[in-house]
Amino acid sequence: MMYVLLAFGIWAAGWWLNLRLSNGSSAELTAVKIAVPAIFGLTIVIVWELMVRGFEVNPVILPAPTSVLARLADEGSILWADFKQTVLKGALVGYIIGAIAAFAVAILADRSEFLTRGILPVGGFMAALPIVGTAPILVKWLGSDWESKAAVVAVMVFFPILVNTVAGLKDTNAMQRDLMRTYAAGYWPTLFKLRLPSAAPFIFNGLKIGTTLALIGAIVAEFFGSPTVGMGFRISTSFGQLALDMVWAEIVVAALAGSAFYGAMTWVEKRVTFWHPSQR
Amino acid sequence: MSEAQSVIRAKGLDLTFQTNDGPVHALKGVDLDIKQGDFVSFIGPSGCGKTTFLRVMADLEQPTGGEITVNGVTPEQARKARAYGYVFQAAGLYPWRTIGGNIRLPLEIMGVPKSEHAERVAKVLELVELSGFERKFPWQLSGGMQQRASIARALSFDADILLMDEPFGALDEIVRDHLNEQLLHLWERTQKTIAFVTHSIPEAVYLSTKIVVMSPRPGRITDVIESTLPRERPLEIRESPEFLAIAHRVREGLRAGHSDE
Amino acid sequence: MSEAQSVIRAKGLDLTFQTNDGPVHALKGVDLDIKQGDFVSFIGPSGCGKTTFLRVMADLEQPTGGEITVNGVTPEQARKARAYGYVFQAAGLYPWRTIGGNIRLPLEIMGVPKSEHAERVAKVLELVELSGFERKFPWQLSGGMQQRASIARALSFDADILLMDEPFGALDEIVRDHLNEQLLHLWERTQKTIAFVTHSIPEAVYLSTKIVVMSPRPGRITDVIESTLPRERPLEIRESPEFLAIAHRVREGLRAGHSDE
Amino acid sequence: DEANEVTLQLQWVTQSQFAGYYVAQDKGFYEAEGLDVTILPGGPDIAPPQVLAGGGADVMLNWMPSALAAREKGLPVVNIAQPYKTSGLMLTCWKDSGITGVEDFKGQTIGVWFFGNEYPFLSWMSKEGISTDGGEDGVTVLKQGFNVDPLLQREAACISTMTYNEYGQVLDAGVNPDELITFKYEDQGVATLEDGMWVLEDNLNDPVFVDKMTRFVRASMKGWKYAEENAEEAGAIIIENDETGAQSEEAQVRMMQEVAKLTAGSNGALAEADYQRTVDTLLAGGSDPVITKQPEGAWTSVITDAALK
Amino acid sequence: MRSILPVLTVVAAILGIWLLAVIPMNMHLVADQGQRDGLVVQPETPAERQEFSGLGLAMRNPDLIPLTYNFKRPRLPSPQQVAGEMYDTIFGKKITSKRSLVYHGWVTLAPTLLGFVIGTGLGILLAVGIVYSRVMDRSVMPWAIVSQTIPILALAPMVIVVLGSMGIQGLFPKSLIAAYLSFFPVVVGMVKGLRSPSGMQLDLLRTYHASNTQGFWSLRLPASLPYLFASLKIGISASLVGTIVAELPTGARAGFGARMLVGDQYGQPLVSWAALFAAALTAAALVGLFSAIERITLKRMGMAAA
Ligand SMILES: Nc1ncnc2c1ncn2[C@@H]1O[C@H](COP(=O)(O)OP(=O)(O)OP(=O)(O)O)[C@@H](O)[C@H]1O
Ligand SMILES: Nc1ncnc2c1ncn2[C@@H]1O[C@H](COP(=O)(O)OP(=O)(O)OP(=O)(O)O)[C@@H](O)[C@H]1O
Ligand SMILES: Cc1ncc(C[n+]2csc(CCO)c2C)c(N)n1
Ligand SMILES: [Mg+2]
Ligand SMILES: [Mg+2]
Repeated sequence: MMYVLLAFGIWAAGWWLNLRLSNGSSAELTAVKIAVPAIFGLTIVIVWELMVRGFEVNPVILPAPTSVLARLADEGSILWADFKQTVLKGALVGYIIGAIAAFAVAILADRSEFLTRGILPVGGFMAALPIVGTAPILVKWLGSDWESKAAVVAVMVFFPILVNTVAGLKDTNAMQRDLMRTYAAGYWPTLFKLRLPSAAPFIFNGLKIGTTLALIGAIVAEFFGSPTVGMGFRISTSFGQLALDMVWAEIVVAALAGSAFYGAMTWVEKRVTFWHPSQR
Repeated sequence: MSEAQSVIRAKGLDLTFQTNDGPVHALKGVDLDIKQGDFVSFIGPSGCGKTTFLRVMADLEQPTGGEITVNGVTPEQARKARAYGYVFQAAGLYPWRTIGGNIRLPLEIMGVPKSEHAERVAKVLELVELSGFERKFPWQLSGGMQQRASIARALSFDADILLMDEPFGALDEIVRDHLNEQLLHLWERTQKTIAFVTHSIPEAVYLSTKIVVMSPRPGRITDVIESTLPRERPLEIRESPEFLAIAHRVREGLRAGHSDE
Repeated sequence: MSEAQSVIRAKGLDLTFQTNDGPVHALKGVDLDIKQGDFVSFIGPSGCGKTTFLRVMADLEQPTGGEITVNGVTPEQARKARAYGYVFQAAGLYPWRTIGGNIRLPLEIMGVPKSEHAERVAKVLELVELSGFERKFPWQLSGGMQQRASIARALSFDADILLMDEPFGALDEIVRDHLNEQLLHLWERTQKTIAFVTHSIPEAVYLSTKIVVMSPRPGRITDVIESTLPRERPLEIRESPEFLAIAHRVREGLRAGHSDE
Repeated sequence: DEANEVTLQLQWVTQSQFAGYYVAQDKGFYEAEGLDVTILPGGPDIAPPQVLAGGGADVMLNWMPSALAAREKGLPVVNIAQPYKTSGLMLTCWKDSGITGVEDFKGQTIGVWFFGNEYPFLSWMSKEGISTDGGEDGVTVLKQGFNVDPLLQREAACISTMTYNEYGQVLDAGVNPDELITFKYEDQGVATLEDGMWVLEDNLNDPVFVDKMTRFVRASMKGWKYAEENAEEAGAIIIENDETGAQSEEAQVRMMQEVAKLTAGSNGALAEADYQRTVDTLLAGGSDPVITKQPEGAWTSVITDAALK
Repeated sequence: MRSILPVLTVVAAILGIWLLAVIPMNMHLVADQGQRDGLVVQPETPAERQEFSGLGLAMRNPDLIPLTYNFKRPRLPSPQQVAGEMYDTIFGKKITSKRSLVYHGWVTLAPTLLGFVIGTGLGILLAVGIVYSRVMDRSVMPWAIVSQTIPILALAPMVIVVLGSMGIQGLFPKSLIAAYLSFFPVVVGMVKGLRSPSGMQLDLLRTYHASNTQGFWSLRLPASLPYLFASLKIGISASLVGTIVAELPTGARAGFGARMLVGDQYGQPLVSWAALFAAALTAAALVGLFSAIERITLKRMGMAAA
């Protein structure tokens, strides 16, 4: 009971602190902008810890954050190996293949209205194929190692990037296009000097959606066959062994990697589309 | 007529847009002859076809009837020969390029040797009084400066014809006065042929050697006024009786065109 | 001075925006007194603080120094008392409401009884000559008509003060002339106090009883010109010597403010 | 009501592997004991011990290695009955891979089920002294999905199969039995007990629960014995209970016939010798044993004693 | 309507590629089977055949090619096999039958819709909170993004056990997973939408001294509708994927997810492929439905033609 009360207390305190911070005079400082979500996250973790202790939750159902932390600290080399297998091989390679394929198809589709009209709905249909159905097929075709994971990821990220790129390529206004026409510019100069740059904000939108999909795809695909390494393998195996602290340690790594990937893409976006009003 | 050469010559020009609400006669039976070195303004109420006419000259729109030549050839051939620079109503600079980068854009596309770029950019920036802003991005400049940069962009490849569609429409009167003065200087110095669309009577009168008054539905030319003002025009000329007389004639022409709505 | 009441009174008004590039003095030491029934125009180059001043009157911006009262109370109290109607540069009609629906919007928000809505909408639509367009959506109207609808919206709840920020900036000259005429009629009939921002010298001179010339960096008032024109003003008055004299004075005032850039 | 309601968590989807329970349900054996039984099918991501711990089921089916490991993890589960006497687990290999005996596994790729089902394999390899980390002298282990494709596609030389299920599927795919060579865990002396009934230790202090389980085990065993003798009917009952509608009756009847061979030797009571062999195998796990010490109180004969009286 | 011909063209192209791919994809299996059935196959042993690509094998055994289109356990089923299976299970069975895809479609659809309603509701509430409260904006938004990096398939079993321990079973756990996947696009879209009114539109309401509530109903909500619809279309298909994912750890009983799993496990690729396509068709139908509602609503609001 003590723990539960304490949990409520901490929750209230965290919220109050955040209220003060975000409505206070220093609200615009970068440090505060980082502190507010950090406090929010920390509150959740502490409340979780206290709840687990207070209600004596069985660790095979929900482990305490401290034991997850201990796993993170102890199993560094396993986590790193899994990270390399799943993120650096499966997710990243798949992401790059998917993105390149999406650009290629987008540019192809963009050359004719007819193709665009045909490819987008069909692409949408493909994107609706659920991963639990496609992953076993791709594992069957490409084997259990990371290649099939990369393929699953490529399939998953393909559509959001395609749609956004196609939309972006259409985004130039008539005046910008007419300007190119007055220069008697051909297709490729127009593409590289006008349409791709102006499509960049859209493309990054697709690329950012892709980052979280890539990680999830790579992990989930490992459920359907994998070598004995990888984050999805570890999650499923540890879960079967009721080592839930290890499962959560992998989930934390996944969330960190996903957020870092997303953050990195946001950073690149800021650098590349610095000119867009949303970035100024 | 014999001395100066015809640069743009339209004969019975027609253009009908097919829209969902039926055909729109944007241009009907338009005849016009623009000579080398002319500064021609087009004025008229909204929808009278000023933009359309300019776009036909630029081969951005295909006429549905009549004839038009630019530099003696079809507009398409002229466009491919990069015979003109076009300035749009909004500056339309590419926001991801610096001012210098924007001005270099046509040079890159037209394959002007890299070695000449710097010099040309510097020259046109000076013409529009923007030296020193080469490395700024468009949004770091005021609206008037952006518009001047877009004029510099149209000048950079040194076409003989300048087509300008309400280039100063979005600017305030003071800045506009100033740009008008500069444009006149530029025109005098470079001897370019300029076709200029505007909504402002004083602007049209102040700038032009020839004012074309247009009227809508169908879009047509209702009056062509040859200016009697000297080429040398201080801003004060706008308060002279001669200026006011021309302005009055333009206003009358406009009102006549408007009344049949 | 004793007869007409002060409606807006500013004394030493200051407003500084804190931006990433340092502070911007949008208004500095602004003094002004607007009387009941005045038609006051604000003119000046871009960035001189016209909009900011109007927004301060409307309590959309907080001054950082000095004093201002609207109807004798603070702008906030005046806003809460719904003392004014505000017309923005663009019509800004809500696209998902019909013209009638847009005009009803303030009535709904202010809790005007439903039973009065129809009558009021009809009345203001007639004032701006848009009767019959009540059920159209904004995009079915031309730009000029939309702008009139937005004026009708500001009139519907019958506030005594009308604040208008370049309401006709986006329209062509002919339509603009027409709306100017109508606005004058409306002002005469309703005896409202109007504060009107514009970039156009003829517009300012044609409409106003008082012209406030402003200058930027810092934003301040450089001249206040009381118009000697009669209240009754046909469009032709714009070619009268008296009109041109006032216009000249405004232009001079503007140029003076501009030169120190 | 509480005293007569039983929820059973299976460890896989509805199939003849669990025929005894479905038959008992269908034939009214549970009803006759006054029980109201709910059977929860499993799936690839269901860990029956966790469901038990969360209170989602009263009794679970589990392989003994997995259950004992859970016990060491701090989840006190106790075996109350063991309808499967012999293990049905085996490795099925392509003959043309050159494998003739266990020593030939070196350098090969082998498919293994994880999710708590990897323990028997790991124990076996450690007993043989074969590394499972790949390389020339070890085997490369593949986490096997839910189908036999790794073998059919020749991604692996061997895969894990159950005598009653996956092996049949390999044959169904058209493979001739003499193209294959199989290694039954039973024959290798590394057999571990499968598909026992397990409950939470605490519950056994509750006489009402014990009574309920006694009746449950009695009825379930009746179901098992009926199923063994009536494979056709059992297969049909499974098909009736399969909500996916994707199973074929023929396959389920065949599965029942195979399963019958494994359950035949058991009346439900756990034989201590089998238990001890399982524990010893698991403890022998070399550097990475599945369990580290002799489990205490991991099974009880209280229920079966009462049920079989 | 104008899209029909282009779509058909692209579909035809894909079918063409698919038809061609069937040959090399299935060739090895067909060759193995052919040999067992006593046909003459080049080269003669499976191990030797592994040296060849599917295409190479097809060239050496052209007479086996037709067999690749009708193989019982194909790696890649032929389009006509999938179509046949779908036809059988959609039209050929009573819709109450466990063998009917319509039945399984409903099993999947019900939690999808419930989850979608929950997710959308939560998403909208969260978006409103984020737009109106700075603390919410600052503290919740980053975590909403992080939440999407968590592999749900890994979490789903635990969620289901926890819910099960609270006695919640059946439809609801699946719906919860579906809701988890659909709330995010709705939050993102609605935050964008609710913030889409321009400064001028907001200022207008300020000059009327409108309350927050009035501002919400008269401006922010209507302005956000186009964004809402865009999010709903993403959300509904995410919701469907969520349900299908959740169908494995809830005890793969019925529904598209269970069909895919069981089809895969028992060597019936056609069952899996048919369920897979049926799921995508369902998603497409749901998205189509929302597009239609969107068109009608926006048209009524006078926004479609703008
Ligand atoms: N692409 C088009 N399709 C259909 N109608 C068009 C198109 N472009 C212009 N029009 C119509 O043609 C007529 C002339 O248009 P144009 O833009 O040339 O007028 P304008 O004189 O430039 O007007 P403004 O002063 O408003 O710029 C108008 O009625 C316009 O609606
Ligand atoms: N919200 C703001 N934050 C920072 N600076 C602002 C803000 N609003 C206006 N300014 C600055 O204050 C100055 C005055 O702006 P204001 O909009 O009042 O000018 P204006 O006279 O209305 O110009 P225009 O004719 O272009 O509308 C300008 O320098 C402008 O950049
Ligand atoms: C994820 C997962 N993988 C393997 C098994 C092991 N298993 C236990 S019974 C059974 C069925 C055999 O036909 C299988 C495969 C499992 N339960 N879950
Ligand atoms: Mg135009
Ligand atoms: Mg302004």
